[in-house]
Amino acid sequence: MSLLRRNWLWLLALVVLLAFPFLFYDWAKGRHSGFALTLMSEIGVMAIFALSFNMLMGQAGLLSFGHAVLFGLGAYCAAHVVNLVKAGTIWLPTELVPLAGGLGGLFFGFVLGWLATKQRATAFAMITMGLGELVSAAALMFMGFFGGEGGITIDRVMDTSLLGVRYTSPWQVYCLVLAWAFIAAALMRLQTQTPLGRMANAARDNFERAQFVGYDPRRIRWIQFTLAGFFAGIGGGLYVLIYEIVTFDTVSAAKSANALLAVYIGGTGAFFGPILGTIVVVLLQSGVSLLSNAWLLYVGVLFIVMVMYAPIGLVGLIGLHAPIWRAGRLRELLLPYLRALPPALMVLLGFVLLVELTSFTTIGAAQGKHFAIAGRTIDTTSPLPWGIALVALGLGALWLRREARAFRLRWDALMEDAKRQAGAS
Amino acid sequence: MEVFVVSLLNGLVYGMLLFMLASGLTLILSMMGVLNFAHASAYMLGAYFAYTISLYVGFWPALIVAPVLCGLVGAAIEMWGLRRVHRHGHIAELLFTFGVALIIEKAVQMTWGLLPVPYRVPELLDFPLFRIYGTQFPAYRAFMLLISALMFGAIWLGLTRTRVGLVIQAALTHPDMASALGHNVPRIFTLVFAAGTALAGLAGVIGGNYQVTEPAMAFTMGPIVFVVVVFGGLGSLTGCFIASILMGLIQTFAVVFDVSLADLLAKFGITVTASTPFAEILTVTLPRIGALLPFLMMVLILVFRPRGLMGTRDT
Amino acid sequence: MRARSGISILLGLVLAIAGMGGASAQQTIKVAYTDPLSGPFAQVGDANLKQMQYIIDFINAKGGALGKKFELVPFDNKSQPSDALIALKSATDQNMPFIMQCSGSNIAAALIDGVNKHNDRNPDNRIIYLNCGAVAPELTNEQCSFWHFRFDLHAAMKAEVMVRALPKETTKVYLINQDYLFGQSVQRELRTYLAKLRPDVQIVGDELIPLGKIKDFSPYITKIKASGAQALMTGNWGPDMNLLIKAGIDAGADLRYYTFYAHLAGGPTAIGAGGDGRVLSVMSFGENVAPELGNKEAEEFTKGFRDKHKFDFSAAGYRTIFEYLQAAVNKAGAVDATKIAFALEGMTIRDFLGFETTMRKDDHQLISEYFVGSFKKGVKYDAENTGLGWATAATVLAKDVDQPNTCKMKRPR
Amino acid sequence: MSAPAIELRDVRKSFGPTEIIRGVNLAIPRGERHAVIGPNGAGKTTLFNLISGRFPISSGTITVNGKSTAGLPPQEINRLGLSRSFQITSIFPRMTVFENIRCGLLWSRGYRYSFWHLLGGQKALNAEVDRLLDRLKLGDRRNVQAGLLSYAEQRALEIGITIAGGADIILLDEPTAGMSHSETDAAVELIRGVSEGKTLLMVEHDMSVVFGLADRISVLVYGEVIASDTPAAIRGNAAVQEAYLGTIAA
Repeated sequence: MSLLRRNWLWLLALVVLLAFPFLFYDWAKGRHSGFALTLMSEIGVMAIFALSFNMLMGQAGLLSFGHAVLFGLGAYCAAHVVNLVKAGTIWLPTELVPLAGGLGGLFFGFVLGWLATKQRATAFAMITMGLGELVSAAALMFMGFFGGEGGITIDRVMDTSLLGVRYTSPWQVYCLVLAWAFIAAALMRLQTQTPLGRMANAARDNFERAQFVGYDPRRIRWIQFTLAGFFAGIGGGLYVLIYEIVTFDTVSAAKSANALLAVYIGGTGAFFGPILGTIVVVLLQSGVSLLSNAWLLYVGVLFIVMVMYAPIGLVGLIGLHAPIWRAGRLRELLLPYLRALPPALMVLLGFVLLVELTSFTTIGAAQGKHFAIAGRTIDTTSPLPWGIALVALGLGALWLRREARAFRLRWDALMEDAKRQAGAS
Repeated sequence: MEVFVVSLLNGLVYGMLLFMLASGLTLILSMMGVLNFAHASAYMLGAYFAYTISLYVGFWPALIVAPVLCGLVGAAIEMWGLRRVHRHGHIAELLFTFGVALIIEKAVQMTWGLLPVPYRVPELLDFPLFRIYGTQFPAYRAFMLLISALMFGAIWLGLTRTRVGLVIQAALTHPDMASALGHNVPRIFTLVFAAGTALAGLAGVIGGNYQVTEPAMAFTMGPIVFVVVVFGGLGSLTGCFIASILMGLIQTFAVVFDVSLADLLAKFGITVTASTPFAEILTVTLPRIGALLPFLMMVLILVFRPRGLMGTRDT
Repeated sequence: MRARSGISILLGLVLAIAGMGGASAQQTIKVAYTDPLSGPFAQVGDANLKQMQYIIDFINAKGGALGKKFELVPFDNKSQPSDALIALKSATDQNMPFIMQCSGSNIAAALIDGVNKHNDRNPDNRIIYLNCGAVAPELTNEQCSFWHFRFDLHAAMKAEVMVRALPKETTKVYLINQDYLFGQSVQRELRTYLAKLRPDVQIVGDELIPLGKIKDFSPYITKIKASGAQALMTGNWGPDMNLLIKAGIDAGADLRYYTFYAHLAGGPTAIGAGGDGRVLSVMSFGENVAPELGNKEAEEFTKGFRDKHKFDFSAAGYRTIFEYLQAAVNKAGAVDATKIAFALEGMTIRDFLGFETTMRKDDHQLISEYFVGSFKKGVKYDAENTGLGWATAATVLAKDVDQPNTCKMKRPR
Repeated sequence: MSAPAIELRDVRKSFGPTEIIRGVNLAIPRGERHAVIGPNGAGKTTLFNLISGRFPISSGTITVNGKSTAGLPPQEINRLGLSRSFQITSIFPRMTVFENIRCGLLWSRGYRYSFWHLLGGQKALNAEVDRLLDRLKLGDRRNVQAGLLSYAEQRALEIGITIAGGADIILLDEPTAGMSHSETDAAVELIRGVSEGKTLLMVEHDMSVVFGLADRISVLVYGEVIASDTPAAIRGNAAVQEAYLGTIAA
């Protein structure tokens, strides 16, 4: 019972995630939305990947520019294993394919980790960047293992399921992804509470001190790196099952960068930060990119805003509310937040409109697109929309400033009260 | 022999271009600890600015104005962005520059379009300077060599003969001591960042027409610059210089030697056939991986000598 | 008062997103189009999208098919197969009968595989993959699929076109290709067809270069010159081609450059006037083809795009794709992927330039005429305002590129 | 009689051309509380760094519990049973006080690089950490981030991490530096308590601490030990008076 009480958040998340795809269910045709399911599966995979990246960055203070190498190599291993299973050479249940990827990641984590973990800090980052470049170049050159440009394709319908599921529909795959994502996340969470996990924190904070309590920081880094490789490989194995293909872009620097962005946006302060960040990043990349050509610009702006105003990440921002919540006065923040919302939206809208108008006049117009809002085509050559955008941006900014000041006052007062209350109790 | 001489010249030209790009990053990375991902974006901006300016007033004013504009952009980024981010640590700074790089790329696409722009070598320099074994050596390449040599001299003089230069030099080797020297550290940071960006811009001005000016040029130039800086070693301009030339020469000469590991093994009487294990790797010839050698060298040097070639401290 | 305006703006935003994402009337035949629209290769998708849109407008003005209009729905795949597959899912969610993709054989392979599996698993919601430019020969040989139709000659055919266009005086050639699947197959096919069609030609050098990593090609030029080659044959694209040719021109090398992609957007700008008479490109269409043939209608069609967009119309050949679709949908009598696919098989059409084309039944490979253009001064339509343009140096007819195939087509019952 | 806890034989260390430690010979028997004193720049901290393996020695030999430390990295010297503190506080600032101490304990309790033990479930270990925290008078600061502690508390934590592993040789580098009188007294009591039955080697400037705690004192001047004797003898040593104590008295 206490187990249930302690882990209610996990259970709730599971229920919500299982129910969520039904929001997009096409009742008329009686089928799930493949797009929504694939996107959510992608989020699941990337969440595992981001969490494993955080094992290095958040826990051990190691910034890797080549983490996707472990993800991708794990995926290649899983793909080869699936093809062997399909050919009847070996037997492995479909459900355990991600484990094959994990073992692949583990192996390469061990080998590449031997090189990379010889150093820390910037040197580590640069070694991983070099390894990333080398492996992604090799992925194009060597046909045997990587299948060249075309990659390795698989058929996930292997009829070796332990549960008798054929995995023909995205829904079945999604459930598998969900299961593995929960297992992997739980394992990674538990790993933070092991001696290795703690010593990784310690070596991050002060690697020299870690030496003088008997630990070899390099060994800590190496094992941590290897384990992170294992989990990244699990992600890779799931990736193979979702897309049924693995190509060189899974080992690319862009993939590594995604993990870094997800972890940073989500925040390294709490275990769930990277998951939150992943959701934002995947939605930005796969969702916003459908709507706007300028999505990369939004990503850029988002980073700059996050780095400048909220370097603690989304969970950090949420965490700031904890004292007030504990004091039971979170409700009093509701109104200030609501008041700040319209100007914030105004700024956002003004900015988005401006970017879209510019992007549209310079690039989009020629592509034969119509710039439409609510079904009405907007004439981008007339000054009206530009004026609206500028006014919204300017007024919104001024208004937001005012509200922000009021908000700040209220926040400080509440914080003060909360502190006093906590001190008294 | 003729291949050797021509390759040497080409390697030098490319190496010097790399040095122009990398010298600015060495200053920024060594002193501020910022892994500046927007550095190659400054290179791109330099090329585009120069293109636009040269449309109106010609190449020669652009040679001065475009780097200055880049420097101003750099100063603005440092003063209104990086400085605020600085206290959040190096990863925050890195991500900030990453965001800036994305924005610059998109801005360039929106301003100048997605296609390459016809940024050409100025007519004054558009002639073959001399012929060597039948191969023309364009005057523009000699000009590039000249500019980069001048720049190297200018930096060197600036660092050794001026007061600010001496402070920067001290800060290069001991960044944490910079504030103890009683100087206005933020201003020096801004100066260094702006100067580094301007140097990258200058590299863009003379490299943009030597290569192709297009929105992806920052993306393709980015990693190699980091390699040069790290290989040369933090805090050492000389190391950066040597590393640049070395990388230029290696990539040039790797093309010339058509050998593979299999050839090497053949010398020892082992023949590699398609059925040999790892035959695919063994038969790769040097030119095929020439462009990857810098990365390989960087990994190796960092593993065994983390301070790089001439670095004053560990990376 | 202010708050209310904020809320109404918020409402507008929500509506805007809903409006963009939501489907408009089901009266159109939707063609999902996926190519890189952002990032370093954005120019590829961007150029295609513009030209495709013009063609669709033209086809729609001629009545569309079954009284419905075609509609192009772009999806950005960021050059990543996984994103292309997400686009495929999106397209099938909305029951689109076609997905089109032009750039990248890796993405094409992923799409063929994805489409095959999707159609197997969802017989009631099938989709056809229209390949408008992924040219790995495997795609219509080993990997051929009933659901895949390729509307561009594959690399082996282009290689043959290139070899056929090689003048008699040229006896020494040098091959440079990118070190990945596509480059390697170009290398292989060029060797095959040189041996077959031009046994007199000697290959004095054969080189693979890492994809997109080389910033200075001068050392290669040195090597090529030293080999005494008269012509350079390359399948390189993007910077790997632009920088190669630039370096050659800079060094004053006396070479002809035979390329696959010099005519594509960005190429002429990068090459510049120095390439006069030296650069040749294998192309499905060139703007000067129509005036050279004296085909007024085709010239008008091409010029219309130029006037509208101030942009070269290198992809007018895509018009053939939509003429095929128009005919096939009409023939099938319903917007049903299976029926349309059967209708497309073996279809022949006289394209807008007046040549016979066939969608081969055995492997779903379009067999059409092809051109080799030479980058020259003094042509009617210049490329990218460089003053130089593509004059037709050779025309190879469909029958000459009708290479055999090894496809074992599996058709649905 | 077994080997001395620490023995230095003709130990030298140079940084570039300057020789900082110039042939030090020192043997510290088991169970002794030994203090190293000397003027600033004499090389006391360098000596510590050499013994604990932070820097390699240029020549000579150092043995810890009878084993040579030549070529050993700090962690392996630590595993020989030697633990040290730092002059400039060196703790794990982003972890809680409790976790700081526990990190000091993990290796010696045999957890090594385990990723299969959950620390929450290690009752005996956690109880031991809590006992130690109480001894350090940090019990009520248990769950505070170490970086947020006061200076004196951080010094106490530093000593706590040093002794947590139960090493039988403890090196303390200026444990009371920068403390007030009352804090110093508390620290001295703490050190006396935790070094009970162990070998203690400390560098200290506060003479009352030195003479109150040490069984024997060595005087290091310009990288050489000029005297090594009981506190009483050192007090009466003329050379020491001249080289060091005299300057302080003056």
